[in-house]
Amino acid sequence: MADGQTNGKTPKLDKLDKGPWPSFVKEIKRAAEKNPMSKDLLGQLELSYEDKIGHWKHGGIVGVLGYGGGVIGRYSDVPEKFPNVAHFHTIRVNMPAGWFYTSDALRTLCDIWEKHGSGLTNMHGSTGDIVFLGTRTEQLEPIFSELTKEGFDLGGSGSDVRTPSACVGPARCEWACYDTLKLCYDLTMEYQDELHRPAFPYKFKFKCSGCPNDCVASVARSDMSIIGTWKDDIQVDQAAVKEYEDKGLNIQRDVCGNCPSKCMDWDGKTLEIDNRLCVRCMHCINAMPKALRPGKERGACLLLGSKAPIVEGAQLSSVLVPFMKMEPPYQELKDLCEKIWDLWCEEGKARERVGEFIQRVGLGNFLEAIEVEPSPYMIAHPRDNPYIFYEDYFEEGDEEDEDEDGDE
Amino acid sequence: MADGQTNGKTPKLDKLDKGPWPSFVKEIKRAAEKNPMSKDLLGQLELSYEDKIGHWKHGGIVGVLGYGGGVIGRYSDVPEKFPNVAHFHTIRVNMPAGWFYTSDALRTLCDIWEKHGSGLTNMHGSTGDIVFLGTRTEQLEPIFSELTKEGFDLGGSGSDVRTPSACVGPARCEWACYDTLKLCYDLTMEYQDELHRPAFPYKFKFKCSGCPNDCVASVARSDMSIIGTWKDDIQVDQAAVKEYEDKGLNIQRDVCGNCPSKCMDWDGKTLEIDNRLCVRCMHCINAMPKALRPGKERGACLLLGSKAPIVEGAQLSSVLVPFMKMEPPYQELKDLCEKIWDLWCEEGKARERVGEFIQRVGLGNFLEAIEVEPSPYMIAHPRDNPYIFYEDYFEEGDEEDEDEDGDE
Amino acid sequence: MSQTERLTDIGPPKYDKYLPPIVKKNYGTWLYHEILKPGVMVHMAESGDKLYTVRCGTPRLLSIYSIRDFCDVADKYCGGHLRFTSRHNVEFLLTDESKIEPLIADVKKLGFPVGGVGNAISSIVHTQGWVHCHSAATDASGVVKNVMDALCDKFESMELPGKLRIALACCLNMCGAVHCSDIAILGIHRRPPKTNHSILNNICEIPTVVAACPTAAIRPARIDGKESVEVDEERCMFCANCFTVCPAMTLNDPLNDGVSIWVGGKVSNARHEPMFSKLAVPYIENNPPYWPEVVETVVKIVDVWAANARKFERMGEWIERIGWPRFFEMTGIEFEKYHIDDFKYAGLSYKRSAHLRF
Amino acid sequence: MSQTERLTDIGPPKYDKYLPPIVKKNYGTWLYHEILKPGVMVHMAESGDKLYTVRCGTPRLLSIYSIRDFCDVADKYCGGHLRFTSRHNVEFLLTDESKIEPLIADVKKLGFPVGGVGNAISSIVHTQGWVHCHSAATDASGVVKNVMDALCDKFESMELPGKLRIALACCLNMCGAVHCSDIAILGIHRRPPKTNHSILNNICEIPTVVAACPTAAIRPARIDGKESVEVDEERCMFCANCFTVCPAMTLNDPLNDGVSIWVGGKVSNARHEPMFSKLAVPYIENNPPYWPEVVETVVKIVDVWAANARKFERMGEWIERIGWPRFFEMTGIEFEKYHIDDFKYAGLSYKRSAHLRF
Ligand code: SRM
Ligand code: SRM
Ligand code: SRM
Ligand code: SRM
Ligand code: SF4
Ligand code: SF4
Ligand code: SF4
Ligand code: SF4
Ligand code: SF4
Ligand code: SF4
Ligand code: SF4
Ligand code: SF4
Repeated sequence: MADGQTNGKTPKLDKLDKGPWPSFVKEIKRAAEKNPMSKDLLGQLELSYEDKIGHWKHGGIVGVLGYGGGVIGRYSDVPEKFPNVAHFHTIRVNMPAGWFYTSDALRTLCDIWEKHGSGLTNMHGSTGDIVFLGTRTEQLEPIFSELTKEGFDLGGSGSDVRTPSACVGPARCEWACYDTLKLCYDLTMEYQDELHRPAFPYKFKFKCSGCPNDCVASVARSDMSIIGTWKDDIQVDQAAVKEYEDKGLNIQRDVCGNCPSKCMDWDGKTLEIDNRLCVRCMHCINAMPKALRPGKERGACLLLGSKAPIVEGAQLSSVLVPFMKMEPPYQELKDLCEKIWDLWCEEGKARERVGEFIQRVGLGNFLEAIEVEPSPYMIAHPRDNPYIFYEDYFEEGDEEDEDEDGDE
Repeated sequence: MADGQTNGKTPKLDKLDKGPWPSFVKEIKRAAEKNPMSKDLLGQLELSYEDKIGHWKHGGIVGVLGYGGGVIGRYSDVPEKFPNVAHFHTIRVNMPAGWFYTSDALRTLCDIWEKHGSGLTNMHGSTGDIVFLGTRTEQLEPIFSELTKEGFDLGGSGSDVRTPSACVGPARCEWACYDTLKLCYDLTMEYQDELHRPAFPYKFKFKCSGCPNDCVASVARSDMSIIGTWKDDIQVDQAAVKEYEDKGLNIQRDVCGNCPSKCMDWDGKTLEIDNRLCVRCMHCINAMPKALRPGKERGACLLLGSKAPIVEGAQLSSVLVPFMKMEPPYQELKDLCEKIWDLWCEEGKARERVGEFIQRVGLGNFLEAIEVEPSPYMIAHPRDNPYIFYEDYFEEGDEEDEDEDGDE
Repeated sequence: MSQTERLTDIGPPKYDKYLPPIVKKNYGTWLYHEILKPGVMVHMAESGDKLYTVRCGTPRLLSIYSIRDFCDVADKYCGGHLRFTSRHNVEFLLTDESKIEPLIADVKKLGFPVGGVGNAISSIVHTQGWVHCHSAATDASGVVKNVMDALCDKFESMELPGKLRIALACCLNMCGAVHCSDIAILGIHRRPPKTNHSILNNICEIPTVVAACPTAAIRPARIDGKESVEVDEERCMFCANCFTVCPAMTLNDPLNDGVSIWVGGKVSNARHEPMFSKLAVPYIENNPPYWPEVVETVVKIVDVWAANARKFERMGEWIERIGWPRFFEMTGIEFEKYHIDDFKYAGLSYKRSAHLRF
Repeated sequence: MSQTERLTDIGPPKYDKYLPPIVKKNYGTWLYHEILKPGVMVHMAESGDKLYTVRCGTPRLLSIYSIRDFCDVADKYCGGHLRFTSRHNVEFLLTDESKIEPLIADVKKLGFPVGGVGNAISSIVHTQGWVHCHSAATDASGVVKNVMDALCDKFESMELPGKLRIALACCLNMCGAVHCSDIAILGIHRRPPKTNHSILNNICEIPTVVAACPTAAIRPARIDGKESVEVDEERCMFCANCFTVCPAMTLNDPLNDGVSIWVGGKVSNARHEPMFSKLAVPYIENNPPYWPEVVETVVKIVDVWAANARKFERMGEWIERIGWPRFFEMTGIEFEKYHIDDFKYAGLSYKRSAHLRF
């Protein structure tokens, strides 16, 4: 296992100090100059590089008063060697929607973290939080109180609403079909209780993308994926289309030829789009942003249930509501979420994500329970097996009045 | 239930006597004029039309001496009303490959069936057999002996090799990539014992299609689907291509635009095909038979395991050997089938088709057992879940010699 | 016949016994073909020979008398040669072009339509139904007759965008390739098995019956003092596998049997890979002798496809292009809970993207 | 601070507090954008305003000192405004075009590359690894650093056919969207859990542990007189779900842990619907600090794709067009039994057609 080399020396990690890509080792070293936790982190990591194994114990439950989430407990399994990372808890700080900051705000965060933690962060975690990487249990309350004083709060962890996230949307993107930042903030505020006090069977994530490009990968990693789209026709500026051709884009081959619904045609002068067939994939718009724009009747498609593979296999979210206007106070969306949560909390098993729950009970039954009408938009295709659970049947004697009423 | 009307009268069926499409009722009536079995069949069928239910009992086991298949036992559940269909067994007569006949051969069959059965047939059953529809148990041996005397034999039923079938192939089709009739006949003769004496876990069907058009639907309904294909380049006669365009075919849109691998290009003069990308779908050849032909290096792709849904869901066959030359004595194919049968007979459950068996044990394990190397041709795509059953692992101490050897 | 003469395992006649001389001569050397008119093709051989084919529809259920009629036609025009196709049509093979029209006239006089070639509807592949099978939830021949009466003109012409293959199976065993048809008509049971407890244990093995059920709906039970089984009706999906292994478990039921309709399957590799048929209509009751609701639905689907599909586009390819919501909208078929898969691969049939057509 | 002052549930700062003035002014009225050069875009507003963005790569794991460096840059050029992206790049937002070059120079001096925009590789989404997580089968930051060192030029240029998104997760929990990435690097365990029988029953509930296993490999057992569990190793597929619920079931193992490589996933709806990543390489051992085999494999895959894909074609779209056999041939990756799915939807991944490329 560990040999003398780790005593302050980190020959393996030193090798990752150089190279064109910015180095995490440099970051840890930079913090380590002043911070003993970072110094011991460096040492323990060097040991991991030698041993080819992580040196963290299975997380324990730590947190701040009244909150059930926001902190990931972490303890070294070699605290005798690296006492300064004996505790090395992570704090998830809820980022501002769209990850916009001022230098002031960031400096405030840095100052708090300089005082109470390792000085190392993730900007950002995969869910989107500001991750403060490594502190001791007794620092949690002070950090929390300083954060809240500066207007920051913790993000989610455990079986709760997780920190919602949103693409840059209308703040800088011409394609945002709804205000992703506003919705993200609104949901975050509305569900503060659900976010901080885990009461679900498992985690529940919201992600808001302004258009089908899905720049926060919502379809792959959020239980509720809210993806902007439009209902009417793509807005076309024919002259600008021509400009793209003139500048060397092969429109017929590279734009029309890549249209998944084969609904475009370019004759060298006019781009024709059969909008009834267009699947709103964004490709043509992406290729010619100056010439094409999403339609004007905008809203979002709600998709439900994506998650990583543990344990029934990964899922992508699937369509629940093909189109919904996205305007404050977002009541329709919230009512729907709450109906889903009620059902899932009632019938879901522990550690069963909502997507897995739907698969177990069947989408048809799920819809019935949340009182949403089945729609062909929800499916890629109707069933191809004949194993239909018909729910009613006639019994002898029903014959007379021809009334449908089975035994259930 | 039955009322007076069925006594000789068939008002419901009479309604299907007319209309533009040839009528099965007319056929039954025609036979019924001379044949009491057909007459009672008509009566019983009228009763079914009234009752909206079939009037056949669950089949019993009947057959000819020494054979385990070829006859489907059938008994009326209203024999008191229709004594002439009290027995109404079906005989499956193995058709000649490709369903070619002479009038002499057909007349011979008709004569035998006139003497010993209802005079009704299916030309042909779904598997491809000549189906003699309805006779009594005591007629089976006489029919069999007259059939064999005339050079005909029974087809399969039960858990055996079923009657192999083949598309018209080289007899009339310009696209046949191997001799479907010869192979079909050869397999039928080679496996006479397996065809007549059920000894498998369940049925096993062979179907031979000469090209990917698959005119015997082999990919959907045969355990071993043998589909002709080619390895080299599509043969193109550019002048003939041009002719099609001149006659009004929109080649770029309707031929190239429908090419699933997008590997064709037509500039008004020359049709270019990137044969390395062509998936041998047949579309362009189908659209312009005079101009395009399959390549010259011909053989077949073997696909395994299709079946109807009962009970694990329907399956299409999947690629086992992407390309095999198909030349007598077809030893490679036969060796492979026999290896598969050995394994399936050993490890398959009762009523488990080979396709279901593969799904249960896993294609990887199946291949290992029949000693076929895994190949990416066998899959639509590699796994997308991370649940890999790695078979070996290092234990402490293996470290020294770095040898892979787990505990299995 | 004495015992020693008994022939077995002789197999079918070798195909080449029956091949017409022109086929023998040009076997494997065909160059290309052309469709001359509905139901009539010519195949050109390298030798320069031309083989004409006239295809005609049959009800598949044929009396020996009609077969003999076909033989007469073959004798008169084709040197006694004919063949059947994989969809139970008859094909007359000629070498003399001038005989085509007289042949057609004779065949039509016999009552058989000529067609089914090219972009047409061919005969409906089907099964036994009430004519012969113990499992049938509908009559095969009757439904087929009615549907083809309504579509016969599309057999006799070639105005469709592509081939259209219809199949019917009278129960979930699906004898035939209905699971991969442009339109499939499928007989279905909708009532859980009625168990004949008094005989079950005599004629069936209880563990086999229990094991036959894919949803584990069947449990051993003692009923009225007899060893038998009971069925948890909520779990039954009407597959009839229990009936297949045990006659005492009846699924046939006049009040509840009927047909379902499926669309968009295909078998060929042309353009799109083979596809399964998908549920269009979960249930239409049996309404003999005309099954008007079934006919109407099938005709509607065919018409909408025919009017909207692009050249070469099979039913499933067309639906894939326009999307299922549009399919339901255009055909006026109601979308129900039953359309949503809940069998083992169900999750994969959910719409897992924002590709949406409005 | 007194108890009564304790603030809770205040939520994050409202985003508009931090938006630059030009964004506030033109919020929701952007017209289009153009990419000016690698890492630099301009967004045009209806008002005529132009917003310039300079994107630069980070290691995600940032010390407060680097963050303060970024703040300095933002103060100097951007009125104190900056943002991070969903792939943890930093974006500086400018209104004055002339400041772009000086800003880039400053950022580069700090050691951060500018790029990741358009048809480029962006930063690798990744997870904790040995830096923080108890589950990690590999180190996230280390592998990422090495891979990005090798691909940095493709971050700083825009010569690729389309976007290329790489992600890394250090265990099957897959924190991040590695299951839908063009290239995914996934830490894997390959040894069944080693059970600490002496503590298991004290710290875990045995029924919970047993229930956690998706393959039912775990059974309650009495071992050396203690209530514990035993694992049927043949059934273990190394998912580590047992470890997640019980610390006494260790999956981490220096001799057997390593990474697997997956390709062809995507998230956007552009052209093709979102897709899962598929297995390319089942196992490469951990070889810190350089992980040369991992780097080599990833670079090889990127190079083959870059040289052969058509314009706009993402990895998965390209593979779909050329077919998996060709992918394995071109990358030289060996196809093994492990590539063939054997999880619950396995059958659907078999090649069920005769669409074959030779
Ligand atoms: C910190 C973070 C990774 C990172 O480096 O960015 C993370 C870290 C952990 N995740 Fe995660 N997950 C993180 C985002 C994700 C994501 C991505 C996302 O949210 O967009 C996913 C995939 C999407 C999803 O939710 O399925 C994700 C899927 C999981 C799973 C598998 C869940 C599943 O249903 O399959 C687990 C296992 C579990 O929950 O038991 C897990 C569990 C964990 C735990 C708590 C380990 C455990 O077994 O309990 C990790 C703590 C690590 C540590 O010591 O810091 N983490 N985890 C991410 C949260 C940071 C943040 O708040 O911003
Ligand atoms: C006669 C025929 C239908 C017809 O009218 O053409 C037929 C008739 C029966 N089939 Fe079939 N099958 C017939 C071709 C098929 C086909 C098509 C094919 O072979 O190309 C299939 C689908 C392909 C397949 O093999 O999966 C087929 C799939 C079944 C199944 C479901 C098997 C499965 O694995 O899912 C059953 C049920 C069973 O075997 O228990 C079945 C069972 C039956 C039984 C024996 C009924 C039973 O439950 O035991 C039927 C006897 C009916 C009767 O009374 O005459 N039949 N059966 C076909 C055979 C005629 C011939 O030899 O030419
Ligand atoms: C005679 C027959 C083979 C046999 O041995 O009996 C046959 C014969 C021919 N088929 Fe076929 N096919 C025959 C059943 C099939 C089947 C099987 C089936 O229908 O059950 C298929 C698969 C159907 C499916 O995909 O569901 C089939 C899919 C094709 C295709 C592909 C069509 C497509 O676009 O998907 C072609 C190509 C074409 O027509 O352009 C084709 C083309 C042909 C050609 C042109 C081949 C040739 O060069 O001679 C033959 C005449 C075409 C025609 O009927 O329009 N044949 N063909 C079968 C006639 C059945 C009938 O009476 O209608
Ligand atoms: C800044 C960011 C959103 C944010 O709120 O942070 C963003 C911003 C833009 N995205 Fe994105 N995307 C961002 C993450 C994503 C993601 C998510 C991810 O990578 O994890 C995706 C889905 C990726 C996938 O499919 O796996 C994504 C898929 C797209 C696409 C679709 C590309 C495709 O062909 O599949 C476009 C369209 C395009 O680039 O042509 C797009 C286009 C854009 C545009 C051009 C939108 C606009 O008009 O401003 C923005 C600059 C493009 C660029 O980077 O080339 N953005 N974009 C994210 C930058 C991440 C980074 O630092 O690299
Ligand atoms: S998801 Fe759409 S709206 Fe949001 S940033 Fe990406 S391209 Fe713009
Ligand atoms: S958005 Fe996509 S589907 Fe719609 S027209 Fe453009 S490329 Fe085609
Ligand atoms: S499968 Fe091919 S070779 Fe056979 S008849 Fe059909 S088109 Fe001809
Ligand atoms: S056979 Fe099919 S895949 Fe090949 S070139 Fe022709 S249309 Fe394209
Ligand atoms: S489909 Fe069913 S009912 Fe019809 S013949 Fe086959 S087994 Fe009998
Ligand atoms: S019909 Fe099928 S599901 Fe219903 S009880 Fe019988 S075997 Fe079970
Ligand atoms: S992927 Fe696994 S090891 Fe990595 S941070 Fe997530 S839970 Fe921990
Ligand atoms: S790692 Fe997964 S499969 Fe293996 S024993 Fe643990 S829970 Fe079961």
